[in-house]
Amino acid sequence: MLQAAAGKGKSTTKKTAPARSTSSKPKVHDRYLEAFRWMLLSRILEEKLASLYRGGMIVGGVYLGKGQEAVSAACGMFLQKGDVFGPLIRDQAGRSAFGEPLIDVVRTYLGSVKGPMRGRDGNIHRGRPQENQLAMISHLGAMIPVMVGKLMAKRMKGEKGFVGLTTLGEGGMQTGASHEGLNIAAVEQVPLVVVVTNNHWAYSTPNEREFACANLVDRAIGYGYEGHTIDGTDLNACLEVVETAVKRARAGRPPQLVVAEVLRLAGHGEHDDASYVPPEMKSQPFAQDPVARTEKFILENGLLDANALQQMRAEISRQVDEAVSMAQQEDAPHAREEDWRGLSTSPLIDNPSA
Amino acid sequence: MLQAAAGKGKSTTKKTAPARSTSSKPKVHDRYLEAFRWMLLSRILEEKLASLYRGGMIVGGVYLGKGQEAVSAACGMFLQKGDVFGPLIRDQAGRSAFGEPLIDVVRTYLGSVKGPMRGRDGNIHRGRPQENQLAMISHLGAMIPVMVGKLMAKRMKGEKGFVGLTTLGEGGMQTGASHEGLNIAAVEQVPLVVVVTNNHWAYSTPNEREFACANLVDRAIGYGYEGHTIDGTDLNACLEVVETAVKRARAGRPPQLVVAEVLRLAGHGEHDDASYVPPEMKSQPFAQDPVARTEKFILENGLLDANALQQMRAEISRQVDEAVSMAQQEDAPHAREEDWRGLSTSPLIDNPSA
Amino acid sequence: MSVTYLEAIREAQTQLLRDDERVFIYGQDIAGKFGGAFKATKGLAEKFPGRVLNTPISEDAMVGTAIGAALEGMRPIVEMQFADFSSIALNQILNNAGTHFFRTNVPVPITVRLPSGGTKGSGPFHSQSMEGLYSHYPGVVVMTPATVEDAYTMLIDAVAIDDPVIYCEHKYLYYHLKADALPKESFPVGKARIVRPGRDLTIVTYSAMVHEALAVANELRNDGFEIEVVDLRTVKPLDTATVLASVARTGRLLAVGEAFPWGGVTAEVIARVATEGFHLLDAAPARINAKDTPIPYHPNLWSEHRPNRKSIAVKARQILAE
Amino acid sequence: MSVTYLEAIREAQTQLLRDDERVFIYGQDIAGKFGGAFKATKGLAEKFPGRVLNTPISEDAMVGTAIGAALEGMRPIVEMQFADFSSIALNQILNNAGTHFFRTNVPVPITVRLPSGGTKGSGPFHSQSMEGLYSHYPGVVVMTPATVEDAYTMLIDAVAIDDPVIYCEHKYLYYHLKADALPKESFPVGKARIVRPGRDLTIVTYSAMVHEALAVANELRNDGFEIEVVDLRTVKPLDTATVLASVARTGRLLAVGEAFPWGGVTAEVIARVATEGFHLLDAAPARINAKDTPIPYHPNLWSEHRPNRKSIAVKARQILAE
Ligand SMILES: Cc1ncc(C[n+]2csc(CCOP(=O)(O)OP(=O)(O)O)c2C)c(N)n1
Ligand SMILES: Cc1ncc(C[n+]2csc(CCOP(=O)(O)OP(=O)(O)O)c2C)c(N)n1
Ligand SMILES: [Mg+2]
Ligand SMILES: [Mg+2]
Repeated sequence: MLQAAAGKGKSTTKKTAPARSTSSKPKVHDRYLEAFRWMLLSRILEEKLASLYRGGMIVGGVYLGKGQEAVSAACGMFLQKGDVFGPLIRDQAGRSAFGEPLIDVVRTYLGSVKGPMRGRDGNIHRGRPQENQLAMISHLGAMIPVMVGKLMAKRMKGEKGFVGLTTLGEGGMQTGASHEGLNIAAVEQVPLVVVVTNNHWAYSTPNEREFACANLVDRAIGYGYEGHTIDGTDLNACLEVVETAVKRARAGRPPQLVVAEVLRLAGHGEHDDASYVPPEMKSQPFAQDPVARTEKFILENGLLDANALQQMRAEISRQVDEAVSMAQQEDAPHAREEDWRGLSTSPLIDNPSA
Repeated sequence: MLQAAAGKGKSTTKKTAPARSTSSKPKVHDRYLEAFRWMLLSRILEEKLASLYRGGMIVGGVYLGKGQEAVSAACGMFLQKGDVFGPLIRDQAGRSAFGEPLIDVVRTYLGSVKGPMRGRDGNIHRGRPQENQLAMISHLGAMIPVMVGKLMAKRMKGEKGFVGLTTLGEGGMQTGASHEGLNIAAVEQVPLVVVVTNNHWAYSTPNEREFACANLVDRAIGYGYEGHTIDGTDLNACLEVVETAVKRARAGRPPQLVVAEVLRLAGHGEHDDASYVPPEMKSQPFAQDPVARTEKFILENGLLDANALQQMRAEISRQVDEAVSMAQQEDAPHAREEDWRGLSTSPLIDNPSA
Repeated sequence: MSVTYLEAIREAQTQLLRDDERVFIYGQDIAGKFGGAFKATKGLAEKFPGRVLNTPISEDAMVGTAIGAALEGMRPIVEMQFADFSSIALNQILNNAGTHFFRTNVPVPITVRLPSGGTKGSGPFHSQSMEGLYSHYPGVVVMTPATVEDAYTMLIDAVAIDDPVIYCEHKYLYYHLKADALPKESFPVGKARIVRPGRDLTIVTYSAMVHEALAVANELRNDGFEIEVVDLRTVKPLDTATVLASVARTGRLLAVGEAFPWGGVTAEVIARVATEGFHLLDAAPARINAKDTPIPYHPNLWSEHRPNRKSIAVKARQILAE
Repeated sequence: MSVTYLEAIREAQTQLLRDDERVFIYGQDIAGKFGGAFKATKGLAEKFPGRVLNTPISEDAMVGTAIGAALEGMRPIVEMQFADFSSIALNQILNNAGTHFFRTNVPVPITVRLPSGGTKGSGPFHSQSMEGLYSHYPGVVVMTPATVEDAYTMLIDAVAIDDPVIYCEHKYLYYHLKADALPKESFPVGKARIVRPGRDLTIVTYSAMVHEALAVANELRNDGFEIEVVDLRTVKPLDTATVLASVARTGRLLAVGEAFPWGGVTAEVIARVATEGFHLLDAAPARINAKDTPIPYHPNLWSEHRPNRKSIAVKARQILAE
C-alpha cells in the first residue's frame, strides 16, 4: 500500500507517530505536517491528472481542488474509524486523509476496470460506501440527507461516538436538496458537520447571483446549527475550527456548519479557463494559495527545512507516478464482460423486448 | 356584487370611506374595523362551509383558517391594484381582503361549473391568475418562485411601486421548493413579502419534528431578508407589522419575512378532529382566538357597540347564505361538455390511441 | 373476520417491525396517535417506539435519509403522504437509489410507499398514478398490488428485496376491498397472476383497474364471452411470459391502466406483445388509460377521466367483434 | 458558411431576444462572457443586457420563476445545464406548468431547454434523455430536434407556443452536425418528417438516433433494401398519422430511441401502430433503446449501452428477413 494513501488505519498511528519537527508543540506540529502532506499529495496528484487530461489520457472531466486543500485536508483528518465522510468534487485532500487509496483515484480517472466504480461511473463520483465514504451523485445537496440516514442508522444500531462530515460548495447551498437535508439533520439531531467552502464561484457564477446574505454562516441559526467561519487558506485555522466542530458534533451538540472562504485557483474543470474571474479578485486575502502559504509557514517556523520539503515532494511524486503507471497497464472495462445489471436481485431484472 | 366581497376595486374607496367609529384616530380604527370585517367574513363563511361539509354537500375537502384570520386579513389589506397575492390554504380572510368575490369561493366548494376553476380543480387551489391572485398547487413552497417570476416580469415591463405577498405554513418552510424560492427572490431583489404562519402544526406534526431553530424568523438573515415576528392573535400587531413589511418591500428594501405565531383552531381539514393537540397548548397565549380577541377589543374600546357588531354579523351571514343558495342552483360540470384539453394550443393536443 | 387492503398494509408493517429490527418507517404524520393521513401506521409508533418517525415536509430528504440508512444496513420504509408528492423525491429515487447498485455494487434496500390513484374529489395533486414515471428509469422495482392478499405479501416482499422498491398502493382500494384473512404464502415476486381464466380476450391490467376488468368480464360472460384477466402485480419487472401465454390462448389483448395515456404501463404491455407475440394476435390490441389532462376535481369529470367498467366494456366488445 | 446545431440554437435565441421583448433567458452560467456550459448563449448577455440572467443552482425555482414571468406576459426560456438536472424541476414542470391551463384556463408559455443525450465519458448524470418522463404527463409539448434546421426553427416555434414546451436538444449533435445555412421556413410544429423515403422498412426515431438510422439505411441499401426513416421531431404530440402512413407503405416497423427501454417513445410508437395500424404490419414490429441500467461512464461501456448503427442494422436485417 502506498504510504501517502495509508488512510483511516492511521487514526491510531496518528497519536503515536514520532514528532517530525523540533518544535516544542509536537502534537500540533505533527498534525500540521500531516495535513500538509495530504494537501501536497492532493496538489501533486491533481497536477498530474491535469497534465494527463491535457494529453487526452483521462476518461471524462477533471475537477481540481486547487485552493481548497487546507480546508479539505482538515475535513478528513478528524474523522475516525466508524465515522462517515461525504466528500464532493474538490475534496482530494480530504478523501486521501480519510483513507482513500491513491490507486483508487488514479484507476478511476484512467478508466481502469479495477477502479472502485469499475468504469460504470467516474472520477469525482467515486466512493467506497462500505468504508463509509459516500459515492456522490452529481445533483448538488443530494448527499446531505444520505449522510443523515447513515448517522440515524448508526444510532439505531446502538453505535456511539461517531460523527459524519459532509462538504458542499456555496453554490450547492442553494439547492432544495441541501435545505431539506440540513434541516432534517437538525430535526434528527444527528452528529453532523457540514463544511461549506465558498470558493466565490459556482462554475462561472459569482456569489452575488447565488445568495444575498452577508455570509453563508448566517444560515446556521435558522437551521439550529452552531456556525463557524474560517479563512480557508490558513491551515491552522482550518484544523482548529474543523477539529472543534467535529468534537462538538461528536459530543452531542447540534449539527455544525463551517463556512470557509477561499478562491477556486483553477477552472471549474480543466476544460474551463476561468477567464470570467476578475483579476482584482486574485489579490484578495481569500485568494491565497493554501499550499504555498502552508509551505512558507513550515519553512519560516522550521517545522521542516527546504531539503525535507523537497524530499516529501519527491516521495509523493514518485507514489503518484507509480500509481499512474500501474493503472495505465490495467484493462479498461469491456462491454462483453459487463453483465448490465441495474439491480442486485437477478430474478427481478426486467427484460423489455429489444 | 356582494358588498363584503367588493375586493381590490376598493383600494381607493378605502381611503375615502367614512369613519365607522367615533374614535379620534379614525384612520387607524377604520382599517381595524375593515380587517375585522374580513376576519368575520372568513369565520362565518368557513363555519358555513364546515357545516355544508358535515352535511355532505361539499366536493372535496374543507380546510379552515380558524385562528389565522388576523394575520391573513392583514396579508390582503395592504396590497393595491397591480400587487400580487399568493395565498395558501388558510387564507380566506386575506383572499377576501384582496378582492376575491365571495361567490367564487362558494361556487368552488359546491362544485358549480361557474366557479373559477370550472370543476377542474377545487377549493383551496382556486385562484385568479389574471387578477394577480395565484392559483396554488398542493406542493408546498412551489408558489414562491412563481411569485418571484411575476415580480421580475413586472420590473422588466417597467412597472413600478408594486409588491408581492405570499404566505406559507411553518411546515411548508421545510420544503426544498421554499428554500430555492426564498433564496432566488433575494438574489433577484424583488419586492416580496413572505408571511409564514406558525400555527404549531403541520397536519399532525408538531414544531419539534419540523425544524430545530428557536424561531423561523431566524431564517431571515441567512437569506438576506429583513425579519419580523408577530403575535398572530393580535390584529393591531398584524396590521402594523404587515403594513411595515409591505411598505419596506415596496420601497425597494430586501425581501421581508414575517413570522406570525398562532394555533390552528380547527383540524388540519374538517375530516380531522386534531385530537393530537395537547390540551395544555390550548391555553398558550398564541392559542387565543383572534376573532374573539378583536371583537372584545372593539367592544371595550367602543369602536362599535354590541348592536352594530350584531348587525355586521347578520349582514355577512346573509351575504354568505345568498351566495350559497345561488351556487347551489348552478349546474355541476358535465363530462360531455368538457373539452378535455390539457393544452391551449388545439393543434398540438396529442391523441394517443385508446 | 375480514381484513381491508389498508389493514393488510398496516399488518404487514406491524409484522415487519416486529420481526426485523432493521425496519423503520419514515414519513409525514405517520407517528403519534395519529398514524398517517390514511392510518396505515395507526398504533405502530406506540407499539414500536423510535421506529415510526414523523418527518418534516421534505420528500427529497425523506428518501435521501432512507438511502443512507439502507446503506448502513437498515430496511427503511418511506411513506409518501400522497404519491403525487413523490415528484419532490424523484431525483433521490431515480438518480440516487436507482443508480447506486450499478455504480458501486452496493444495493439500496429501501421501500417507498406511494398512496396512489384517484378517489372522488381529490383533484390533480392527490390522485396520480406514478408507476410509469418510476418504471421508465433503471434500478427500481415497481409494485402495484390489486388485492388485499397482495397488498400484504408484496409489502413484506418489498422490504426483503435488496433493491429499491416503489410500492404503489391504491387509495380507492384502502377501504373498499376486503378479504377473509391474510394469506400464509405469497405468490412469487415479479410474477403476474391470471385472476380469471378465459379464452376470448386477455385484459392485462393492475391495481384498482383489476376490479373494473373483472366486472367487465362478468358482464360480458352474459353475452357468452370468456375474458381472461391478468393482474400484472409488479409492473417493473413486467412479466412478459405470463402475458404472452395468455394472449397465446385468447388471441386478443386489451391493456388497461389508470395512469396518463402517453407511454406508461399499457404502452409497454402492448409494445411487448406486439414485438414478442405478434403472431399470437388475431386482432389489433387496444388500450385504455386516463385522459391526457390533469386529473379533474369534480366527481362528474373525474369519473369520465379515468377508465371505468363502461368504457372498458365498450372497448372489449369492439375487440371481440373484430 | 456553415452552421452547427449549437449555433442554430444560439442564433434562434439571438433572434428571439432581438424580435420579442417578452423573451428572456434564465439559467446557470449562461450570462457574462461565459455564455453557458455549452456556449448556447455566448455573447447574448452583452448584446441584450438584463435579459440573459444567471441563476443560483436552483432548478426548481428557475422553472417556478419562469412560470410566474410567463403568467405576467413574458416568454422565458430556461436553460438547464444538463437535462439530467431537470429532475429537480420536474415538479414545477409537470405539476405546475403542465396543469395550469387545464386548471385556470390561463396558459403558461415557457420553454425549457434540456441539453440531452449521451456523449463520451459523461456518465449516469450528464447523459440522460428525459423526453419519456415529460411526455407521460399531460400539459406539455416535448420537442426533440434532430437537425440543424429543426434546432433553429423549432426553438423559435417553441417560444411562440402558448403552452409549456420541453425542448430536448442533443449534446452530441451540438458540434457534430452542420448545415449550410439556416432555413427561412419551418416545417409545421408537431409534424413528423420523412427524412428518407423507402419501401421495405420504416424506422421511426428522433434526435441523434435519426443519424444512426440514416447510416443504417445507407448501409442496407447496398443489400437492396430501401428503408424509410421517419424523424418524429416532436414526441408529444406524436404524429401518428405520418407514422401510420409510412408503415402502410413498408409493412415493417422499427422504433429506435436513445432513452431507457421501459415505456418511453419507442413503446408509445409501437403501441400506436399496433393498435391503430395493426393490419398494416407484415411482420412483428421491433424497438431498440438504451439498456436498462444507468448510463455508464466509460466509453467502452457507453457505446454498447446506447443503440448504435451496428445494433440497429442487426435488428433491421432481422425484421427484413421475417
Ligand atoms: C442540481 C445541480 N444543478 C447543476 C449542477 C451542475 N454543476 C456542477 S458543479 C456546479 C457548480 C457548483 O458550484 P459550488 O457548489 O459552489 O461548488 P464548486 O464547484 O465551486 O466547488 C454546477 C452548477 C449540479 N451538479 N447539480
Ligand atoms: C410537498 C408536499 N408534501 C406534502 C403535502 C401534504 N400536506 C398538505 S398540508 C400539509 C401540512 C402543512 O403544514 P403547514 O405548512 O404548517 O401549513 P398548515 O396546514 O399548518 O397551515 C401537508 C403535509 C403537501 N401539500 N406538499
Ligand atoms: Mg463554489
Ligand atoms: Mg402549520
